[in-house]
Amino acid sequence: MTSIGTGYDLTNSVFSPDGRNFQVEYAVKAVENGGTSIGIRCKDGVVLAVEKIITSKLLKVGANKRIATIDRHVGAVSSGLVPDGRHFVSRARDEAASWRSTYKTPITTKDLASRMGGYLQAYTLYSSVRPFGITAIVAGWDSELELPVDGQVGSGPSIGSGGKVEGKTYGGPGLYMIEPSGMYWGYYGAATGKGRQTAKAELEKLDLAALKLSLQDGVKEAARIIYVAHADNKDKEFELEMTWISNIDGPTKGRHQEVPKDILEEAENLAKKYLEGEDDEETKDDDKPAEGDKMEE
Amino acid sequence: MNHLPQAWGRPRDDIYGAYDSSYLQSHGPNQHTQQPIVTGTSVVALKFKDGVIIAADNLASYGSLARFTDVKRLRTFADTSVVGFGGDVSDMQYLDRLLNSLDTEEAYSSSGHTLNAQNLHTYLSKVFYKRRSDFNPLWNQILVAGLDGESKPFLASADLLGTTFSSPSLATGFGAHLAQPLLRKVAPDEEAAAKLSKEQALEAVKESMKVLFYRDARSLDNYSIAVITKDGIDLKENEKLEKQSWAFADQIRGYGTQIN
Amino acid sequence: MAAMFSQNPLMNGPNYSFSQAPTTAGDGFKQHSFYPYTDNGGSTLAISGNDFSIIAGDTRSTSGYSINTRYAPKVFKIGGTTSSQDDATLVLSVVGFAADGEALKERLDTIVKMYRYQHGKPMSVKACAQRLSTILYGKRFFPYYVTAILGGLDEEGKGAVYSYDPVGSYEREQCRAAGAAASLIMPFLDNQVNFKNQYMPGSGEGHALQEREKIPLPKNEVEDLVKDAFDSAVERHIEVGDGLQILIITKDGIEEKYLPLKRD
Amino acid sequence: MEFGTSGSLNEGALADGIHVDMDRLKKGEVKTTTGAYIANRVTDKLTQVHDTIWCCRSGSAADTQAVADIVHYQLGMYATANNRPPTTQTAAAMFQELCYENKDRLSAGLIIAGWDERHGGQVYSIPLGGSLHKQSYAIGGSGSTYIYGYCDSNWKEGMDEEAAVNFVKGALREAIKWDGSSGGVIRMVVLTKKGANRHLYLPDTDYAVRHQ
Repeated sequence: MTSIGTGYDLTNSVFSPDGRNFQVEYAVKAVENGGTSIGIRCKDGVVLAVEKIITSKLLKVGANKRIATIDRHVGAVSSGLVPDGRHFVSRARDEAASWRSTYKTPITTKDLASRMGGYLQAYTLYSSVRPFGITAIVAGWDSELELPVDGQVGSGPSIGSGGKVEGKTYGGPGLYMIEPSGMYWGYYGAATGKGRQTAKAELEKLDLAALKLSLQDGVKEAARIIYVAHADNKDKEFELEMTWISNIDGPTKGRHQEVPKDILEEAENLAKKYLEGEDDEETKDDDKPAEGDKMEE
Repeated sequence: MNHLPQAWGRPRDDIYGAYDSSYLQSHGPNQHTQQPIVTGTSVVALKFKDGVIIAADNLASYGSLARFTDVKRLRTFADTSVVGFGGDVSDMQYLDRLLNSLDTEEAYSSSGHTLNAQNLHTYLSKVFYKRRSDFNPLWNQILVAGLDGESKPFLASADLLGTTFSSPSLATGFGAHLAQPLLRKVAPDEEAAAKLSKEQALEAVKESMKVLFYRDARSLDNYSIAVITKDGIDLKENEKLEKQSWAFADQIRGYGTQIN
Repeated sequence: MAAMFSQNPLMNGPNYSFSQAPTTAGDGFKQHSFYPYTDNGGSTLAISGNDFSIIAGDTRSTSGYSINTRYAPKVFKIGGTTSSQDDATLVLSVVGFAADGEALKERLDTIVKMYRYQHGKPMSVKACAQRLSTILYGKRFFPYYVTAILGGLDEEGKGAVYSYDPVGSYEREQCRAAGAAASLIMPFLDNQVNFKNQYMPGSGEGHALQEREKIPLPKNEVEDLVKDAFDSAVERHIEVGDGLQILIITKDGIEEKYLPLKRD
Repeated sequence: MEFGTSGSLNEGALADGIHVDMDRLKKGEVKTTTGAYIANRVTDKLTQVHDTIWCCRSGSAADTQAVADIVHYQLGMYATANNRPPTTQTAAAMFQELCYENKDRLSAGLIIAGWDERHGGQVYSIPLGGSLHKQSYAIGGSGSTYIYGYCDSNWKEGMDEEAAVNFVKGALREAIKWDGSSGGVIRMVVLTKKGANRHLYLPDTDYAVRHQ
């Protein structure tokens, strides 16, 4: 880590001789000691989950939400400085609302990620501001239906329009992760925060690219991965918060909503059982992990 | 020759004459005085035991021309309320978009939907009143039907001036003159409305739509109707008017003596 | 509908809400523009007594010849700390253009609530009266098209009634009728509350004739006067009827009564 | 004030099993008049706002040109910024925003028709007040009042390109016949996956032959 003591790391926007913006790298440090948050892209929906470290016994269980609704079909979660996360959410909501007022149609997850990436990147160009201390995961479901213009009346021919290009599908799940530098990519599975390494390892095992994982299983996997990732944070209590977005035929009908209590608890119990299974794996026979595997396919 | 910068690149007044700025608006508040162009006619609604029934035909007129016959003038909000729009269709569409953003803001809070029909009515009436006070009105009269804070049937009206009122039965436009008397026979007051069955209420509303089709020259025999109860909204958007009676026409003859 | 009758002098009574002055064709073409007002009819009345004030209003709302609803209250409790306004001490009645009335009520209620938070005590009727005047005059050039009446108890616990014109000129009075049937009710009040044109029989000839002695009226008598006033107004004015809302302010609080009126 | 008729139509065809790439046919009548004098007897009121999104202008020429120019710019920016072509909905949404927000300063009646990959052919009409109506076919301008009957009876769902062209041509011929402010050549643009394909029919051949 050359150039540490040489003053190149004191102001934002300044490049060190080896081309690094240290303020951004320090921002990533802030992200790394935040609670773990993950996103999983399933074939019929997307899941967001976060490991909320309980900082005080006085906090009301289930009250302090960290996963936010950006637009009806898009949710976002972030790890790192919570206030920066809230600012991110507020700006994302404005971007989604402004797109909707201009184009009278919901913003696609890709376009939202692009706008937020640009926004975060701006904070690395000037020394009068500091970069965002968060990495955000933005998940959405772009409608597979042909949406009318907001407010439009009338419907065109009952047999639908002619001349559509055959064989193309539209809409579907979107999962993007945006870093303090403003860099973002689309992912099948994304993880950030303290337990991101463990989480990413678990996500890779799921072979998400095959697009076989169903939303229902995705929710179970997300709970399990948060619990496994929590191992890096063993000394602190945590609370699991999960949200999901399904396609139009699924449980949330295209809208970003909290995972219902019963489904959340079921996933949590499975996750806990999985962890116990993993602890006595060395001593007992291997039926428990099999149960773990079953859950994975 | 005028060398001042303001005159650069402008046609010379002495050759082309001074600029005629009569159409430019130079005085008073920015006048938005407008008039409704594409319009919807009456909206009719009636409270009953378990909720409210609201109906409106599917016509948008362009003056006297029955131009658009597939315009749905009932809009649901958050599966709890229905807003029926009379008056200018372009303003109806603006309000539709406004309700979309209101619905999105509702989704921001994790506690989900908190706005009942009464809150929606209050919100919309203040939107109307603000626009009216800016002399840039939303040229509509709307009925908001649904349930209030205590899940009791709620029905109220709001219009371009911001005037609001609530009653067991309501009707806008022509309906205020033709439908209200019929509905008031069935539900003269809150107690009577609270005893009405869904079937009785449906009958009264459908009867009103028929009478309006007879007498309102800007109406259509194809309408939408919604029944709102605590179990949700049952919205039908392509109902055909039935049981019309025109046969008595053969008893009527025109002016002057004629053989048959 | 209204235009049909507006030319007929008989129908064109002193202050029917829908009587528009015949538009002079003189100024050439008439520019169809947006008119921000309407009149929703109805009437209100306030009488103050020794230790009480009564503010009443009918609950009918009209536009032109149509009844919008039979129940639209025009009399509001002001300045209570809860949505039920149980601990309110002031009452406002508004009549005329209902949307402006609603807006005015909301503004005054907010201001009186703020006063109570900031000063730790309810606003006096005198202070509120002046504050209402400034609110109305604030829109001097785009007025609230309502006649407002404010009721309460003064510092000595006596009934207080303040009445206003649409742009804020105000005055404390013994009693005041406002709205569509004001011209019918006010004379009745002059005679029955302030005993105008009433003389002690046989008390003298010509100028020596003694006027009837003014005595503060008891509450129940005033309530009866209010009912009679509205019953007669309903008979002769089509915009008044359906229901009578009465608020009675005493040191023990505000009592609300609702009685039916003729619905024709 | 510019007069004329314009009509456009949205069609899809499944003639005997082969799916014909159908288009949206839109055309504008060509006669512009200020009063009785015909200022331009061959005006082109078909205006392009994007590759396969066109609009028919009626009402004040200045207003509709200004609005079309703005939308043309906005759609170009959209395509560049989002590196995908705009849909007809996007164009309709932009047109409506301009016409609705300035309804008291504009006299612009517009018909927007376009083809895009996802939605195929679509027609939207925006009358004077700035409301937005999706339709199977739309007609506008001074001559349109004469052809409501013709269009209502002759329009069929699922027409192929040829039938659609004849329907539209037939409609405009009637408008030209009855409306003094409509006449001259008939211009059409056929919008399909292949792009925007102009047609021109002249009174010389009684509009029978497509002028090449």
